[in-house]
Amino acid sequence: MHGISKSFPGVRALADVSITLERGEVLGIVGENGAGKSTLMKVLAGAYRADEGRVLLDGAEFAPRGPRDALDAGIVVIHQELSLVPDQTVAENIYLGNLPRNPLGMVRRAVLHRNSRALLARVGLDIAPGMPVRRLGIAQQQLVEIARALSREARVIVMDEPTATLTIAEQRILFATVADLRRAGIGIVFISHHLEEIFEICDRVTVMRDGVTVATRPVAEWDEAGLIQAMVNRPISALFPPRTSSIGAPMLEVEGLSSTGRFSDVSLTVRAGEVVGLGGLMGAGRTEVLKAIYGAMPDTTGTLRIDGRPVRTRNPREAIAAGIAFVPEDRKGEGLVLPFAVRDNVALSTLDRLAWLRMFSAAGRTDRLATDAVGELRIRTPGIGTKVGSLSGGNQQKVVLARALTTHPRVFLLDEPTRGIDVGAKVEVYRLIGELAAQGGAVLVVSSDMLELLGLCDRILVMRGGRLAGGIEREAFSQERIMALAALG
Amino acid sequence: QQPAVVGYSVSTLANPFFQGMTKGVVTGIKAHPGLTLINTSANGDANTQATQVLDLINQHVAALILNPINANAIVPVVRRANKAHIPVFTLDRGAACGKCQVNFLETDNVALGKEGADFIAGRLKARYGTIKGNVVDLEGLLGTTAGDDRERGFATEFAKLSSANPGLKLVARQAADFDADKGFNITTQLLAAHNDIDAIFNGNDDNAIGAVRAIRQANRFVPIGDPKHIVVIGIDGTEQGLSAIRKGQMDATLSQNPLTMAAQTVNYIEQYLHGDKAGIPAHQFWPHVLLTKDNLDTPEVKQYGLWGDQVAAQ
Amino acid sequence: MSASESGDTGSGGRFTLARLKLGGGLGRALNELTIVVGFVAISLYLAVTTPAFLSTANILSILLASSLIGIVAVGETFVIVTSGIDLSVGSVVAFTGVMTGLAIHAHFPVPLAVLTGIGIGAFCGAFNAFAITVLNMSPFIVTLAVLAMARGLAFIVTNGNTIFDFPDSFDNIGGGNLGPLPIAALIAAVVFLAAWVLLSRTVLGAEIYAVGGNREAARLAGIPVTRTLSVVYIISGALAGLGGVVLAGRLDSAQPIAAVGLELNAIAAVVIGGASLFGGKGSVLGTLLGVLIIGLINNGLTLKNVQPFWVQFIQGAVIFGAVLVDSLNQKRRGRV
Amino acid sequence: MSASESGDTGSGGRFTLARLKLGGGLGRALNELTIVVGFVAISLYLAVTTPAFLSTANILSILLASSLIGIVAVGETFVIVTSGIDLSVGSVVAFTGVMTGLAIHAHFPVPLAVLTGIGIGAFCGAFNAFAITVLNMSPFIVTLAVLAMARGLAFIVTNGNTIFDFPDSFDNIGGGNLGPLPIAALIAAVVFLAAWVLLSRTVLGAEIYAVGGNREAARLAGIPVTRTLSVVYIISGALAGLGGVVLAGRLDSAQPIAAVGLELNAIAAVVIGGASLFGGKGSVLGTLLGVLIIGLINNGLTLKNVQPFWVQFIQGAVIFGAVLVDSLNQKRRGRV
Ligand SMILES: Nc1ncnc2c1ncn2[C@@H]1O[C@H](COP(=O)(O)OP(=O)(O)OP(=O)(O)O)[C@@H](O)[C@H]1O
Ligand SMILES: Nc1ncnc2c1ncn2[C@@H]1O[C@H](COP(=O)(O)OP(=O)(O)OP(=O)(O)O)[C@@H](O)[C@H]1O
Ligand SMILES: [Mg+2]
Ligand SMILES: [Mg+2]
Repeated sequence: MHGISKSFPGVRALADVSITLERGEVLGIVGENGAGKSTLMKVLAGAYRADEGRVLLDGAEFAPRGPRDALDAGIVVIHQELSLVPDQTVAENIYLGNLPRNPLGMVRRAVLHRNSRALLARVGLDIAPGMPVRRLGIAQQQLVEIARALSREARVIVMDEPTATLTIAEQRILFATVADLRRAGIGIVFISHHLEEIFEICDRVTVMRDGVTVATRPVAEWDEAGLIQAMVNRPISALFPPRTSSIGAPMLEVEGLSSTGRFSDVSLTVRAGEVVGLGGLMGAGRTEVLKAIYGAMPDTTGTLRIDGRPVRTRNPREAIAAGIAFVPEDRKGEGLVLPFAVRDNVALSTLDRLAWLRMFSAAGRTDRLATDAVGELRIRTPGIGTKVGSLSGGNQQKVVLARALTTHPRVFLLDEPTRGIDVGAKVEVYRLIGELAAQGGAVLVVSSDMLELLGLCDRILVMRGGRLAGGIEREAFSQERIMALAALG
Repeated sequence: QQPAVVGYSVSTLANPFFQGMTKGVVTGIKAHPGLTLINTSANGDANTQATQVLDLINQHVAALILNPINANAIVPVVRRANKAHIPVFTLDRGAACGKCQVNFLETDNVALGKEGADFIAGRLKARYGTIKGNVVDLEGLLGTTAGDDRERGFATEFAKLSSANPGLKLVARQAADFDADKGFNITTQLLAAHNDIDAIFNGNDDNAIGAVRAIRQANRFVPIGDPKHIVVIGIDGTEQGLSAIRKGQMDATLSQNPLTMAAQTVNYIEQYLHGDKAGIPAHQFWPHVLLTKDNLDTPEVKQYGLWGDQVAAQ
Repeated sequence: MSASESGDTGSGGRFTLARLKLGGGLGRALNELTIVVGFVAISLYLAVTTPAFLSTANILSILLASSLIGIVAVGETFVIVTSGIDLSVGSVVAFTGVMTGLAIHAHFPVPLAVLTGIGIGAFCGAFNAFAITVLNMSPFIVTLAVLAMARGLAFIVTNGNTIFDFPDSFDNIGGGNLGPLPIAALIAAVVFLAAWVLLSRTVLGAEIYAVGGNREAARLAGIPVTRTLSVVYIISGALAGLGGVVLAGRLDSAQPIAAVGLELNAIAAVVIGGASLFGGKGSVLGTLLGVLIIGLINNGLTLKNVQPFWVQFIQGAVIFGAVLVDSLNQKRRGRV
Repeated sequence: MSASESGDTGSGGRFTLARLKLGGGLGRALNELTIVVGFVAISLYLAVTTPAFLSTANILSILLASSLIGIVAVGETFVIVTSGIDLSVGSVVAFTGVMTGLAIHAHFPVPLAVLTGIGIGAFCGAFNAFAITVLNMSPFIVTLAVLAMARGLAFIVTNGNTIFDFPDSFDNIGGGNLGPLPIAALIAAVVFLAAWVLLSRTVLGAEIYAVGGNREAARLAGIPVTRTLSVVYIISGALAGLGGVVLAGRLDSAQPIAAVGLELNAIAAVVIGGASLFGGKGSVLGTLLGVLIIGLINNGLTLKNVQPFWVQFIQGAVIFGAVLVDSLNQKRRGRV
């Protein structure tokens, strides 16, 4: 790709970007949220047309008029934003736009299911191909997307943050697959905010910042500090802030929380000033537990105490009133109102508090709140009036975080809070979580990033198959122990 | 002995006239102990009506009273009834297959339109000495026999009148769809655009009520007899139409009598089933009258019957 | 979540149908369409309380009465699955009906006249498709405008008159019988069957669901979205054209005022059958049930001699009840 | 992308409106509503070709004719913003009209009769809301059923008769003037103003947009979704009730058959005004423009004395054209 430029209203997303990808190599692309990584890949995929620049494929000019052309040319992109059809089956989603057909145009269902099963096995997903995608968790959906990419005859595969939602186990399977593909001579672009992954599988790494390429070097010539420096253009000391806050009295107490068919008998306590991690494999029921505490899960039994006082959270509204905040894992589906501006998403939980007489919208106060949030969380946006849907993924995540903080909560339920956000932003989120705890908040974090849990938490609880399998104190932290609890017990 | 079942399909009940007709059928049947009724309404859709008539045939009714939505569209099911030896009596509107119906009792809608034009001409002559002035035509719902025939009668007669009297002008012809609110809106706008309207012809009384109310809202009402009065004539003789005439808000209406008309059809059925089949005429126009404030409460009109008042009184 | 529900069920209706092997699968497919409960309830009630209900003649009459709305509702199903809407179908039925009638009067041979009607319907559909895909207009507004325009054209070309008196060879299409069976009902049956194959068995069908379920995902996966949408609106228009032909034959006449409001009934049938106006959901089998439920209600109201003033109220109440059963059932099964 | 477009624009319409400071902001707000182009074009055309168009009397007559559909369309706007639909409004206008008429005939004092009408409308809305939120039924089906039931009830309670002959104090609500101004138009103006404040300036308004934009996200953000939806349908019902009162007063009579199909016109006005049936978008100002465009078209057709056969065709074509300008404009500005 040579000299690619692309602008959106108010943003120059790409300015004269050039990259090359060799056959059989893995090119890593890293950069802050909003650096332009996904936009560049969408240009390659024919989803966006570049304002300037050209793409050469095996030396020949390649100007896709749409995604179809790119796919026909063997360019397969796993987009960052999941693009599945919820009411279709897993198999149909894997072969979306590419269904096996007989000469009459009928779907060859037997072939479809047989091939899908094989692909699902390859990505390590044990579900029936006839299952509707609507019922899959977000990580399972990601694996379906990967399976789809593998189903295509590809010369180039682009993976835009494929691991953001995956746990270690699936990530290992994915990496093995990537190695296979590389051996088969396929060129792979790998985008991730997990730098250790970049170092593990990439041959060369390109760093992007503010819509331009900063540098491209073989992976051996990068070290972690240098990579971060190149990405954020400022030094970052330590990833995780030291755990300093003093742990106080129990703040959130959950007892015998059960929800039929989802999880059962979960009891846990988070103290003031404490950060507790909730680990486990995909589908272990962690999301459901957070939602149940937050009152967003119907048919839940069990008791809840905050500051020792029993509270009932029959709906999110009551949970917010009780001082609980929740950051959902699926920001597009559950976190954001996409047609709204950044400002209005930030203000969504505090509409009445911001209002005059609790009734009339106060534009000034709302603007101030949003401006502060954008500044504090360093949300990269052209303005608080920009539609949140046009922000880069990581910045969208920050908007959700910002909103959760507006209700002055003391109990924080964070489901994959750093999903898809860059190192710089991660450090800020970690710092934020540290501060929340330091100010006496109780934080319960679900994360599939084990290093994150280890670095961030005072204590880690592990779930398996809808039950709490055990807990580990900070002194005894190790990946092996978490895995043991999560998988075997 | 089991009473004979009469199947009835009215085109629509969305209009007081057809409610009157239905009431005429219902009371007519009640007057004959040997008859009972299956009562259906086609809601203005010819296909629905075909289905309903078929369902009535499938129930082996002894006779059918049909008020067709469309004279042609009803023909296939009338022929079905003929095959099943069920006599068909058509009311207000016929089936376009002549002898396939025992009796066709009809309102002469073309004549109603014509007489409406003549009435307006008469009033204008009284006002100006010659037939001249500006006339608005608010026709009924396009595509309905009543709307189209009345319009045809009015338009033909008006063309004749205006070619003989160059001062007579049609300033607007708009469809008010038998809908009072539509009549209101169109009249309001016409009154805003023309300050010299002399008369408004209406496809039915609901249109006329809309026009009357628009004249009131526009502060353009002056009593009948004043040279600035806007002549409003409707058709049907609904209760509200009669009331507006009594109050002097509306000049006239041309009224049929669906009650007596429908009762006559039921009488023919009785006659067909238990009497002199041959004595039933194949086709008949039911008479209509012009109603104005002057004749509204006269014995002759009482004799004919004011269905609007009678229906409401029931 | 009840134990009986395996991980494999729970889709929006269609995808189970797609996997339906006409033996054991049927039960599961019907299980998806819980509206079947409402359907069975209404049938049972009528069968028990009304002797005439189960007669062959009556059942054929229901099928005949349902054939026009059925043909049109099939086209509407395609459109609604793509998250669109086609409000123009009622007017297109009237317009194509009168055009076919005019063609017959102009001595077109019957097959050609029929093709003319269907072709004009398809053309109206193509106009809708062009405005929606290329001009990027909302399906609601486009088809509303075409609703008005096609109705207007029907009046303009006929000068408001009824076109009537067609040869029997034409009338039989809508009003004839093949043995005991009404030909119009047979035509509707063929349309349903073809649509069922198309929507649940072919690649095009799967693409239609994909476009309705997530348009952007479909586009990124290389599905030709514009073409898929165009096909769908053209099918809907062509079926409305076929409906116009059938109606003209049935009534031996074509009126510009025919089929007013048919679109709302057709859409209702599709939605009763489990489709969502937000797209991606719906099935031909569901629409069939929806059409038959409406036919049953109307038939029952006539058979039971319900007084006309009560008819509309009861129609509304029964539709409400039938769908209520469905939605409570879904809620109970925790699918919402 | 034109330079005039700052990064701050591009929201769904409302939030720009929310910040509208009636001076300079208005330009920007109208900029969002590109349908204004169609509006201006139609007005200009009529002003130039029809001398009577710009007279005060004519403009007041447009406002008067638009008042009923306007009142109803405001309620529909709320519903559509939540991604719902209310098909029942036309029937509810008829039903509340006759109930108000019956109340007057039963010697209710006028204010009480008016409240009865509005209250019955609100009750119909509450019924819709209950079925949609608690029974979890689709808005389309629920309000379609209520469309049939309310219409049926209107016939049942009146026995099909017209209720008429009301005191002037009642008639003036719909048919009187205050100085030169029609009271019905003033009522509509108040309704629009109140709705504009509610939707663009209050917490409830923001919640309505949020529920329409992403129901699940709104719920998780602590917005009371059920309550918000209920309020919206009750408002729509109550405004239909007010519409029934205005209509009954205007015509000095209430008919069970009144306002058939009004819902489609109201929805059309809302959609012409830029709302999406998928929710989250739409504005009171847009609806006002949509209502006025429909009013302008009808006025133009009357003033120019277009032949009735052509009326429907031209109505459709002009709506098509007006929205086409809008969508091409949006496309050009790359906002799609
Ligand atoms: N459709 C769009 N409309 C407007 N602006 C957009 C659009 N898509 C992306 N942008 C803007 O372009 C810039 C680059 O975004 P992009 O998604 O490429 O970032 P990214 O590097 O992939 O970030 P992340 O790591 O968060 O995924 C951002 O400022 C974003 O707000
Ligand atoms: N709507 C649903 N209907 C049925 N099953 C569901 C639904 N949502 C989730 N599940 C299933 O419930 C189980 C628990 O999912 P959950 O999302 O709570 O897991 P998790 O531990 O948070 O994992 P993840 O890493 O995917 O977030 C999974 O098997 C998932 O497939
Ligand atoms: Mg990205
Ligand atoms: Mg989870």
